[in-house]
Amino acid sequence: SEADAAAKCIKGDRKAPYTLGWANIYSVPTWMKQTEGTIAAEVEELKKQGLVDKLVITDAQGDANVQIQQIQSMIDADVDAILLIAGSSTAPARVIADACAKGIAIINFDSLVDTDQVTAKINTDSNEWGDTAAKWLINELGGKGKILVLNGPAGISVSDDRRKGANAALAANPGIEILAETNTAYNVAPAQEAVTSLLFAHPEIDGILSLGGALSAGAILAMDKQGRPMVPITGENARQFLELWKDKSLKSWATMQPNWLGGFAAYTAVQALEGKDVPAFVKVPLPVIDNSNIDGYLARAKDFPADGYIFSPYDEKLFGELLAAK
Amino acid sequence: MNGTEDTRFPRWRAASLLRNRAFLTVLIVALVWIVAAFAKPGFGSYGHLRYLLELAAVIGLVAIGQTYVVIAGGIDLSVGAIVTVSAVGVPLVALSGDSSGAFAVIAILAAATGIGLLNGLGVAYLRIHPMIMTLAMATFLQGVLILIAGGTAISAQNPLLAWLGNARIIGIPAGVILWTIVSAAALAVLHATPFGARLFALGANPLASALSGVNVQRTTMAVYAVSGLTAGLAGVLVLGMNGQGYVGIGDPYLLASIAAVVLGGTSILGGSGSYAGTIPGAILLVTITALITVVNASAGWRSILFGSLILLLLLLSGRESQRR
Amino acid sequence: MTLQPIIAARGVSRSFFGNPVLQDVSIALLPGRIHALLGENGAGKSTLINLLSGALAPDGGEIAIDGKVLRKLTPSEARRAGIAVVQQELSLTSELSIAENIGLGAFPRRFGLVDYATLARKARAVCALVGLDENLSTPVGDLPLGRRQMVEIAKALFREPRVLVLDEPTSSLSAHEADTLTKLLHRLRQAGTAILYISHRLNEVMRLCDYVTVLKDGKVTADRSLQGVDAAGLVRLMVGRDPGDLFPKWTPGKDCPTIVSVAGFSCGLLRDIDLDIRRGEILGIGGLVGQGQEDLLLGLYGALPASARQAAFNGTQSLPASVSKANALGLAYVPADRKREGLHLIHSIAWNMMLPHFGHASPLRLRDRAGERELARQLADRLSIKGDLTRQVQALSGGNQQKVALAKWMPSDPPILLLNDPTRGVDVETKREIYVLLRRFAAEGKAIVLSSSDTPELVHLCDRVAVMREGGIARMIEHRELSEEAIVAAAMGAEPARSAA
Amino acid sequence: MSNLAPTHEDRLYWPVQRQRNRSLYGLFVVVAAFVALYAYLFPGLLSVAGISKFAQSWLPLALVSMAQAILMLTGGISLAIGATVSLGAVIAATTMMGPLGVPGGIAAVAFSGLGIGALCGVIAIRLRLPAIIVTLAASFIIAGLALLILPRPGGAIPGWFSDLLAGNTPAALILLILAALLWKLYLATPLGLSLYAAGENPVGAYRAGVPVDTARIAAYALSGLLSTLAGLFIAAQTGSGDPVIGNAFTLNSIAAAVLGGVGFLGGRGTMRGAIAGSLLLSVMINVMFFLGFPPVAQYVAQGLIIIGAVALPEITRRFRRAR
Ligand SMILES: Nc1ncnc2c1ncn2[C@@H]1O[C@H](COP(=O)(O)OP(=O)(O)OP(=O)(O)O)[C@@H](O)[C@H]1O
Ligand SMILES: Nc1ncnc2c1ncn2[C@@H]1O[C@H](COP(=O)(O)OP(=O)(O)OP(=O)(O)O)[C@@H](O)[C@H]1O
Ligand SMILES: [Mg+2]
Ligand SMILES: [Mg+2]
Repeated sequence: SEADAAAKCIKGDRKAPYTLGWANIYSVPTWMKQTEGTIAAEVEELKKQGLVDKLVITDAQGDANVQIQQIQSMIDADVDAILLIAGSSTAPARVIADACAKGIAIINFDSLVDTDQVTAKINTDSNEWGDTAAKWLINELGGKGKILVLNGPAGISVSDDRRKGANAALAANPGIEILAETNTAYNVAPAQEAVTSLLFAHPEIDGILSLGGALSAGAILAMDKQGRPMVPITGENARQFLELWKDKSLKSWATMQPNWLGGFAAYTAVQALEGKDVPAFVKVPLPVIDNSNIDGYLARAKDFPADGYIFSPYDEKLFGELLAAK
Repeated sequence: MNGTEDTRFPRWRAASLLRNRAFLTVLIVALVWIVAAFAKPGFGSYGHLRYLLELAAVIGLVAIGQTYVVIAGGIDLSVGAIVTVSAVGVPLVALSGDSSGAFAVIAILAAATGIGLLNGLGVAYLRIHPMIMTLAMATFLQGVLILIAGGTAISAQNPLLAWLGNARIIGIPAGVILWTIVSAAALAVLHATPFGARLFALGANPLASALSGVNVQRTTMAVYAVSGLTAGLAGVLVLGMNGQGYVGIGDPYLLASIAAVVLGGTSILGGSGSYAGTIPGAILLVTITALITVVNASAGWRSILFGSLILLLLLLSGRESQRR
Repeated sequence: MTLQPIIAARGVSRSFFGNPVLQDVSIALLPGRIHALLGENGAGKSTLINLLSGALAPDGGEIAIDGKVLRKLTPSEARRAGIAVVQQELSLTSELSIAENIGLGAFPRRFGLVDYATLARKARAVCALVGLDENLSTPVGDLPLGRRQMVEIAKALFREPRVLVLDEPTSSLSAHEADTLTKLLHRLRQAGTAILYISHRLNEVMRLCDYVTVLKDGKVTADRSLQGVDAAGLVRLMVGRDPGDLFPKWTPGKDCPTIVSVAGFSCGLLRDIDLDIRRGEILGIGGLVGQGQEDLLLGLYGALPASARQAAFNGTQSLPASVSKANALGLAYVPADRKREGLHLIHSIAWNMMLPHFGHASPLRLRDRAGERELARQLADRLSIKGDLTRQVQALSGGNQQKVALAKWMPSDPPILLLNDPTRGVDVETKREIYVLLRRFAAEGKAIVLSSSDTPELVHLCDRVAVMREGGIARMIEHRELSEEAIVAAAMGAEPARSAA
Repeated sequence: MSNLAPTHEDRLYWPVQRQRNRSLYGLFVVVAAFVALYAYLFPGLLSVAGISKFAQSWLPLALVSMAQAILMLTGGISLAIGATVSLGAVIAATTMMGPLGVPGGIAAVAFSGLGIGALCGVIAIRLRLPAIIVTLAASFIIAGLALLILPRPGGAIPGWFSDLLAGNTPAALILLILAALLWKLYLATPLGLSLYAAGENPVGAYRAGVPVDTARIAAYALSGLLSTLAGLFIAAQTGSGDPVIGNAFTLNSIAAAVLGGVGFLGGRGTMRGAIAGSLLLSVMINVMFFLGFPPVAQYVAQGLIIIGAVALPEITRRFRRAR
């Protein structure tokens, strides 16, 4: 009954076992494939508990419009919960509101939507990401130096948020000079190309503020190929980058967008459907990788694809704690 | 009234060079390099230009097949996916006994050629429009990629790839040398063999070609197979240069290859053109991209600048001649 | 005669890339007069009418309409002044219907929209004039070449022209259709239309026209009434010397073994045909336009799927399944629609001549450039194709294009030639050369199948003529019985009582 | 045949239309089969709400396919469709809440589309540059403009306007029918019919007095208009603007048009084919969902369906011939 329902969108009229829908934006990239792995694993777990009987997955092939269409299909098929990585931070808002009105639990993770018509949003804080990364780099450079800023694709909220997060720290340190900024896909090859050109144009570079994905690996490969001395660089948990870090003894700092956000979203959806109260926003603390714990990550490297991401360990206990934290 | 050599086949004149699209594109590349070198210190350094050539080599290799296909009156929208499949696939077929990596590379090239053959099969025998056939093939390959993505790579690096990606022979990157050799072969096949002539025939008028005894179907198959092969080769090279392949690595090469072909003066309608123009076309593209990278402007402005530059250079390099 | 010309060119000249094509040419078109424009292939006839219709601008000289000199003539101005042109190369849109093609560029409108009812009415009227009875909604792409030519003529009539220019309108028409056209032109002449008529069929010109302007190498060499001029005189005007006979003397072939034989042959329109083709003979294929002549040639050539109860091809007991197989069996085909089927317009003359070689040579052997040039030069000389062989074929005049389409088969010396209207749009001199060539081929023991819309050609050149009608062979006429009347009668289905069955 | 009543004789329009369906029956059958399958898998489709929702997801693709088909009919092509859609969405989302209001916003979107399209057309045609690369360059410029206007997803559309177009109303379907009717109307104008002639045989058409260049430039302008209108609809559908929302439409529009039998060289194909092609692409997504295909199978099936739809006529032709 309605009274039991605590979380948003939940009407309490749905009974286990549930059908979960994962509205993926693009299932081809390795990060997505790893994320799908954590969802599938969690769903297996939940199936054993008799809570879930089916997981349906759609792939919008990178097209936010197709994603809307597929979410509509999920509504039509009356799934019990939708897990969503949004292809656009605004576009799915209306179709999500429709789903919410139908009592479907909506757990939005990784790429978030600018609407509150969802059961829960699960993510790390992109602003904090940019902020922490910038502070680490500024600290490393002693508040003075010339840097490059590597951003993800233009026009995407995540990359914009990370960059905005870095603003305050950069503004507070006038000694830091931004030589150039780039926007590329979160991939090695385009980053390597861009950084190579920038290295030629700027003979003196003291640090690189790289805001995600495989950008850092691309930057290091570019410097290495030119025989330039390595400079402090921020990054993410891409396996290739972590291996280069160790290999070239870099001064680095990395954080991550843990792939288990997916598994966590599946867990949260079921909790919400089961009538548990879940917070509207679950802020997942950013795990930090630095010289103190990098070996631990690299020790597990072989369990991850060569072009994949080494994420921190997780279990249902961690999920429970994250949900409990207010 | 027998024609003498000169009236039948007029002597080559220097003036005609200025109407040659390929040559004009070379001039434009040189111009852009010179201007950029003065405007942005470091841009014109030898190392940078060499690096640009190395990048152009990948586009250039993909564009060999694309040039062939376009001249033969088609288009290949699956090259990006083939590059990715090849770059991601090499480590997966690595055998323990294959220490040099040659086997893996050859196996992947064969697979890429096979994919191209399938494209050709659809276009030639099922009469599927090339755009549809190759687009569907690209979609299909995406499915394949989901299967093989994240497949644990035993060793992404093998000696052959390392050599391709890093070796310099008398200062010239191995990739550029590979490109040079393959280009020479491609040019020779295109302009000095009956097979090349058949491509021009097919693109200009397939019906008349068929009635003149050109085996349209077999030629079409061969053309797409070549495109698969060169895209596969580009995938291997890009894998060597990046040390590692990833899903999506080939995506940028689809539009780039088409743009290089058209910038180089090959008619998108088929039947005329040359790979000789595509080569500077590819170099031009990476040069503009690099130039835009070092310009300090917002993403929006950089995009506008990039588009405007292409348009401007297109104006310089000449116009589509009137057809039909 | 004090009539004022409707349109007149005075001293116009025009050159392409520095080559003068027309020099100081004057011509005046008077109402109620059929004016012939003659000249060899490439003399500049089509170029002249392009100037008259505003499609091209002259480099010098002036064009006057109703006595008023115009500064610049555009196609739409010319149309408004009542000038309509039937182009030599068809200018139709295949996806649009017959009616829409006829109205294109001059649609009747209502509220800014195409008025389909009026269009249908007026289009039907002009179609009736040219004897076109196809459904008006049929896409033009579905029509055979000859029918398309009639649409092109109907399109010109649709504009109710005061000046009608026809550039080789009969080159793909059979005698019967040409007759319809003749009657039509007579009617228009009576109504006071000025008509400019270009043709390489001189008997037609003699029959139809009142006045002639002759172009030679871009200059006017004669401008006079046709009264008192005979065909030989006309040729003399054109080529500047005494003509010989157009057709070579026919000699009966000795001992002609059959080289191709089919029984129960079906293909496209064709149903169950029996046919023997013999070495050393020219087998003519006649009939009204579109009775299956083309399907017969293409079917034999392996270009259309065909079936036969029995087939023997140069020693093989089956139909060639593909063009390459047909080529290997020694067949060659020269299509009628040279632009679509015969030539690669954007490629050079020499390249086009080499194409069959490229088709069967081993693909990755290096080409022998010098050899190719030498061969191209020889072929060009043999067919008197003048000038630079590196020019694109599309820059050639229609007749010269036809020569290129024929020339490309000569190097492989095929024993069986399938020719579909090979002299379409070819000037008399070249025709004569082609005829001599064909007879010589026959004498050498080749088999030649010649489908033609030019009945005299069939009568004087062929050993036998198969007249086609509705997908079958209506009558096989042996040489001694050949006459234009016999062919036309068989084509129309008016089989003479003493049938040769 | 001449004894038929003259009124009957003068019927030309519909017979012409029927002729244009001929080569498309195969595609129509495939599309109908998929729609039927969809309705079978999801019976809710056969309600006003079901149809409305489906039409909303189909409309943008249908509009861009029309935009692409118009160009391809004239022998052109555009790689800037996706960027233009994004620009339309961005302009809508930034103007409609402002002083211009909804009508002003619609006008701004429409004029920018017409203007940008016409400009591309003038550059490609008057300067005789290859359309494919002109529009590729234009796509970067237009995408840049969209990013300047809205550097990240945002902006807003008045709620009532969104509800009107993309709520539980069949507005999308009505708009689509309206677009098709307007296209028919355009094709019934002399300029519209000139498209075919200008595409297939520009020289002949020019000599026949067809305003070839005008027809082509008009095609580019209309194509731009349709693209930005698709963007406007997406903005309404999503309630906001996104500067990269249209990216996927470039290739999809080409795929739909070619699938619908529109030729690459100009003058070949029909708009109804392009629309049917877009319907197939769109309905396929839903059918695969309801069949429960995992992503790998979605990709493989999509490739096979597209190939199959095009190859079917050829295969059946061979089959018939073989018998
Ligand atoms: N667009 C062009 N570019 C270059 N040369 C041209 C062009 N058009 C015609 N010519 C040349 O002008 C000359 C005259 O051509 P035109 O078509 O007027 O000949 P014609 O008298 O009509 O011949 P035919 O009887 O074969 O039709 C030819 O030599 C031809 O090669
Ligand atoms: N009167 C109508 N009412 C509803 N839908 C229509 C109507 N007329 C056409 N349509 C639909 O609009 C679409 C496009 O129209 P149509 O098939 O007539 O294209 P078209 O533009 O005429 O094609 P062409 O390019 O040959 O003229 C088709 O899917 C058709 O079903
Ligand atoms: Mg002529
Ligand atoms: Mg002629």
